[in-house]
Amino acid sequence: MRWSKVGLTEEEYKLVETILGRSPNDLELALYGVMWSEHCSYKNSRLVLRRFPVTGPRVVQGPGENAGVIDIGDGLKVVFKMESHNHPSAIEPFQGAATGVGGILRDIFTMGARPIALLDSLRFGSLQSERTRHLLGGVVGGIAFYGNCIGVPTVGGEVYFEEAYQDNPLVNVFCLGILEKGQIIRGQATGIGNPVLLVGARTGRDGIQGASFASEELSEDSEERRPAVQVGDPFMEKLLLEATLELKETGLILGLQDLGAAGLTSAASEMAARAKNGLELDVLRVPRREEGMSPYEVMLSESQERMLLAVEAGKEAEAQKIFQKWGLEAAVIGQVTGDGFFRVKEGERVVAEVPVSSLADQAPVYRRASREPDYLKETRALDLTSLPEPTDYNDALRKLALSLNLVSREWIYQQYDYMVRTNTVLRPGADAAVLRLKGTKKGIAVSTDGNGRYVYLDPLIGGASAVAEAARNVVCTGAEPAAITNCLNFGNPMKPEVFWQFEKAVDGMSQACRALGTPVTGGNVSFYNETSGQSIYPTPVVGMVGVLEDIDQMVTPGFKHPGDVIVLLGETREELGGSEYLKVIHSRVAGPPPELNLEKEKDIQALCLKAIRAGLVASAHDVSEGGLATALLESCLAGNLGARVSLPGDLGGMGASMGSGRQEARPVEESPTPRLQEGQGLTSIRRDALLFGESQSRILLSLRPDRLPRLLEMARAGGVPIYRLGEVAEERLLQIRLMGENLIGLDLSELEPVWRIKLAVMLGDR
Amino acid sequence: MKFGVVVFPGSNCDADCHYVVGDVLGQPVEYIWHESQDLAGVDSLILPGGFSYGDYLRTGAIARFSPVMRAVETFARRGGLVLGICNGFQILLEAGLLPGAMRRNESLHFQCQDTHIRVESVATPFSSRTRVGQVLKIPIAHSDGNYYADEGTLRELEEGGQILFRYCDSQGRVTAAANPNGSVDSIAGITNRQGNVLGMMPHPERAAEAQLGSEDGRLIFESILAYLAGKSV
Amino acid sequence: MWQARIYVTPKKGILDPQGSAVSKALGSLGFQQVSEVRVGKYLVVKLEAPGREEAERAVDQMCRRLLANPVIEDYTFEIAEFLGRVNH
Amino acid sequence: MWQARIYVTPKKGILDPQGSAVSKALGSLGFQQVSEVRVGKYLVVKLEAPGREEAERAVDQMCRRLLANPVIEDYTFEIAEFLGRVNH
Ligand SMILES: Nc1ncnc2c1ncn2[C@@H]1O[C@H](COP(=O)(O)OP(=O)(O)O)[C@@H](O)[C@H]1O
Ligand SMILES: [Mg+2]
Repeated sequence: MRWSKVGLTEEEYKLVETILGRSPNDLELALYGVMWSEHCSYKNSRLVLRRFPVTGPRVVQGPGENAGVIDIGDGLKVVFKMESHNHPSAIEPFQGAATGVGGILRDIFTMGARPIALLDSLRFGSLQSERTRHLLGGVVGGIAFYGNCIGVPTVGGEVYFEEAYQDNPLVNVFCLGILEKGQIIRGQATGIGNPVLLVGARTGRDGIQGASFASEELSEDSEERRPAVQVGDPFMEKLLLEATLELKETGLILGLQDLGAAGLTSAASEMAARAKNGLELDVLRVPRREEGMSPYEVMLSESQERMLLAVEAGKEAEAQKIFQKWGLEAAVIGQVTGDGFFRVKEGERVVAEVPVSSLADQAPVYRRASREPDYLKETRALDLTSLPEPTDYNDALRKLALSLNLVSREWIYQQYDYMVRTNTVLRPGADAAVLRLKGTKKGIAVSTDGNGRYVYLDPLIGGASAVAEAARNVVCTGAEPAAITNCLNFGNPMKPEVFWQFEKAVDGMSQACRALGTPVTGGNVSFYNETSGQSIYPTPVVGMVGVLEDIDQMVTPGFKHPGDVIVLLGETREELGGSEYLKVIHSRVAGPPPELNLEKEKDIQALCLKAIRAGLVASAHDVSEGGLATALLESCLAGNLGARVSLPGDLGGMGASMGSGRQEARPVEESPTPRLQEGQGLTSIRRDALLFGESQSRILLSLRPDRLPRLLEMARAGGVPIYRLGEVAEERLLQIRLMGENLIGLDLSELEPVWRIKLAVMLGDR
Repeated sequence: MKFGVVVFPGSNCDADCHYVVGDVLGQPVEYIWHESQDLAGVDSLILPGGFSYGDYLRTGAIARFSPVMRAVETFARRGGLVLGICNGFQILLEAGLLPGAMRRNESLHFQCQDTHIRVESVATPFSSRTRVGQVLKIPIAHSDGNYYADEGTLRELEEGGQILFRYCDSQGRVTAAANPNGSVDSIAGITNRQGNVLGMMPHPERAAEAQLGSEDGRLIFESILAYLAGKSV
Repeated sequence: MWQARIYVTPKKGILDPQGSAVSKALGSLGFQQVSEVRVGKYLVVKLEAPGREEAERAVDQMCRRLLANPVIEDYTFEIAEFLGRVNH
Repeated sequence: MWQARIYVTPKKGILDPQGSAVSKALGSLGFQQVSEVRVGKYLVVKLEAPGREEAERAVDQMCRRLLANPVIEDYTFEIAEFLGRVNH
C-alpha cells in the first residue's frame, strides 16, 4: 500500500487526501509520513502529556519549543531539555550516543543559551553479555567524544543494568544552558518575504527516515533497512554554537531551529507553523555532500550539525559574514510566505505543496486502549514471610554494594570532561551535580532519576518516585527544586498494557510535580522500545533543575568530621518490594515498590533545605537504591571516613516528638524509644527491610553535635520524624549494631578499591 | 602586564583561562583570534586546552598551521612567555616549539581526574612561586597526553632542567601507578631550552580557586606575574 | 608466521569529518590540487596460522568482530607470509 | 586525477598503545594466534597533477608537513591514476 510504505494507516492517508482535496504525490506523502510519525507528531502521547502541570512562577517557556526556560532571578534564565537516542544507539552505540548529544546541545543553543552542562541517563542489559559491554563502551565513548570536544562538561547522570534492557538500551541525554542577557530565541519563521538560511554541515544521505525508524520496534530486519548511520562532527557543532551566540548579539536572528528527526521537512514546517506563516524552499540551493540527491533525499536527510535560520530581508549577508568567520556555510534556501503553504521547489519546478498547518499541527491524535497488565497480579503477591533473612549481614551489604547498580560509576564519568568551563563545584559521584554561575552567588543543581523497576511494579508510584527522588537529590545539595524535563521511554503504545503503564506513570509524575511545585517545561517520548515483542521496563526519566541561592551553602553527601552526629530524616517501613536487595540477594523482581506520600516528601525536603540554609548540616545524602545501609556506606566512602551506628529495633532512638538537646549525650541504646507522633511504631520491622529497604522520603544527614538541638526543633516544627543513628568515625570502618548485636562491620579501605574499579574490571580495563 | 589567550576554532578552555587571569588574578587579558598575527602589547601568551580543529588527524596537527602560530613563534624566539595547556601543549609540540610528541593515553580513554604533579625546577618563569619537590594537585582531561621523546631528547631535557612537572602520588612519589597516561618518565610538563615556553597537560586554570577543589594551579600564573613584574622594573 | 595488512575506511556516503578537516587543512597549506581525502585505519597484524587460507579466515573474523565497525566502515586486507624476522 | 593511498604507522620501537590494546582485545576474543598488532592511519587522497612524478612529490610534501608526525610516525604511499569517475 502507498501509505504503509511511509508508515501511515489507511485512515491517515484518507485524511491527507481530504486535506489536499487530491492525492498526494510521492514526496508529499513522504512529508506526511515523517511529520505524522510518532516521533514528530506525538500522536499517541499528546493527550496524556496534557496532564502535566506546565506553568509556574518561574516558567518562561513551557513545552513546545526546542527547550524549556525558567527564570532564576538576577536576570538569568536557565534553558534545559532531555532527549532520547535509544534506537540509533542500539544500532551503532558510539555514533548513536554522540549524535544524541549533538542534538540536545543544538536544542539549547538554538534558544540563544550557552550550554553549560550535560547529563546522561543510561540503561543496559546484563554486563555478562559481550553485546552489552560493546554497547556500554560505545555509548560512553560516543558521549565523551562529542561532549568533550565541544567543551560542555558532562557532570552527572545515571546508569542501571537490568535484563529488561538487554536488546534495547536507553540513551537519554539532558542539557542545560544559561542565558545571561537578552531574549530567548524561538523557532519561528516570522515576517513574510524574509529569507531562510540553512547553516552548518552539508546535506548527505544520512539517516533518511530516521523518524519513522524511531517509531517502530527493532526487529531482525531493522538491521537491513537501517538508514545510513549519522556520524557526529562535534567540531562543526562547536563552530555552530559559537557563531550562533555571536550572531545572537547582533539581534539579527528572527527565528532559529535545529534540524533533528525528519531534517529539513520538520524544521522548516515547524518554524513556519509556529509563526502561522507559509514557507517556500528550493532543494537545489541546499549545499550537498553527495551528488545526485533527489528532493526526497534532501528533504528527509538527517545529516547532523545543521540549523535553519530566519533573518530580516536584506540582512542575510551580515549573518553570512559571521558564519564565515567561523568557517561555516550559510545558504539562503528559501523564504517566508504569506499563503500558509509549505512549498518545495526543485529550481522552478514545484515538487510538493501542502498546507503548513496540516504537517505540523494537524496530525491525528489518538487515545489508545489502556489495560492493566496481568503480570502485576503476580508481582504484587510478594510474600515477605517466605523470604529468609540473610544469615550474614556483612556479606549481604558487601554483595549489594558491589552489585552493578551500586558500584562506583567512576569508569564512566572519568571519560567525560566534567570540569571544562570551571563551573563544576559538585562533581559526578554525588546526589546531584552543582554548577556555580560566575558573577553571581547562585548555583544550579541538576539530577536525572528514574527507577524503571519501580515503574514496572507500579507505574503510578514509580512515576511519582522518579520526580520525588530527583527533587530530593537536588535538595541534598541545598538547592530548591524548580522544574523538570523528562524522557518517557516505553514499549509499543498500541498495546493496551503499555499504554496503561504510560498513562499511569504520567499521572504519577504529574501528581508529584504538582505537590513539589516543579512544573514540566518539556521532554521527549520514546515509544517502541521493544525487541521481539518484549517491552523494556517502562522508564520515565526525570531531569530536575534546582536553584541554590547561595553557592557557599552547598552541601555534599560525604561525611566530613569524625564525631559528627548521623541522623535520618523520614520513616522506614517494612518495604522490600522492587528493591535492589530483593534482586541481588533473592533474585526477585517483585512486590509493590515503596509507598510515596507526597505531603511527607514535601515536608522532608523543606526541612532538609531549611537546615542546610541555617548552616546546620555537614553532609546530606538521600536514601535510595540499597537502602539505609548503602546510604551510610556511600557517605563514608565519599568522605573517606567511617561510621558507628547503633539502631534500636524500632528506629525510635530520637523521635522528633521528644527532641531535646539533652538526648545526644546519651548512648542511643539507653535512650527511651518513643513512638512517632503518628503512633505508627516500627517495632516489628524485619532487619533486612530496616537496613536495605528502600522506603521513600528519607535523607541521611551528618552535623556537629552542638547543632543537633536546633535541628530537632526544626524537625518538630516541620512535623518530620528524625532519628539519631550514630556518629562519624575516623577509622574507615562501617559498624552497624542492631539492639546491641553487631550486624555489620565492614572494612572500607578493603572494600573501596574493589567498589571503585568494578566496572572497569567488568569491561576488561583492569 | 597583559595576557593574551589564543582562540583556535575548537579551543574550549579559552574562556576558563581568560577568567582566571582576568577575574581571579585581576590582570588585563584579551583573546587573540587564530587568524591574527598581531601580538602587540601582549607580555604573556596562553594556548588553551580544547580540541582545535576537532583534533582531527592528530591533536594540534592542524592548529599549528594557523596564522597566529607564526606570530607565536616569533614571540617565543624573542623570549616572550608562552604557556600551552593540554591542547596548547600538543600544538606547541606539533609546531616544534617543544620537543617530543603525544600518543594516545595508555588506557585509550579520555581521562578526566585530579592528578598530583611534582615540581622539578623552580628556575623557570613558570615556577618561581613553588618549591622543588612541591606537590601540586591539578586535574587532567585528555585522551592524548602520553608524552614521548626519544632517549637523546630525554637526556637533553633532563640535563637542561627542562622537565618541570612529573606525575606523582599525593606524597610526591613518582610511581607507575601515579602516571595517568603512560608518559615517558612520568612527564607532565616541559619547557624549551630557554625556559620561556612551557607545555603541560594538567589544567592549572581548573585549579585556581578553592571552590573548585584546589588553588595550586594559581602558583603557575602567579609565577608568571612575578617574572613579568621583575622584568618590567 | 603471517602478516596481515588491514585497511579500514569509512563507508561510502558516510560523513568523514576527519577527511574533510584534513582536506581543508591541505588546501590552506597550499595543496589546492587536492579534491578529496578519506581517513581510515591501517593495521598490521602478525599471526600464526598453518596456512594462508586459515590466516585469511582468522583475519576476516577479526575484522568483523573487532577491527572494523560494519555499520559505518568497510575493510579489506592483504596477507603475506612474514619472513622479516625469521627466528622470531 | 591521481589517487594516493597513504599509510602512516607508529615508528618501530615506539610503544603503540592502540596496537597493544587491540592485540590484547583480540587475545581475549579468542584469537590467541596473534602476536603483534600495530595501528596506524590509512588516508586516501585524490589530487590533480600533470604527471605521476608531480603527484608523488606533492603527496610526499603533504606527508612531511601535515599527515605524519616524524617524531613518532613513519609513512609510505602508493600512487595510482584514478579512473573511477572519469567525467568528474
Ligand atoms: N551515566 C553516567 N554519567 C555520568 N555520571 C554518572 C552516570 N551514572 C551515574 N553517574 C554519577 O554517579 C553518581 C551516582 O549515581 P546514582 O547511583 O544513580 O545516584 P543516585 O542514586 O543518587 O541518583 C551520581 O553522581 C551520578 O551523577
Ligand atoms: Mg540519589
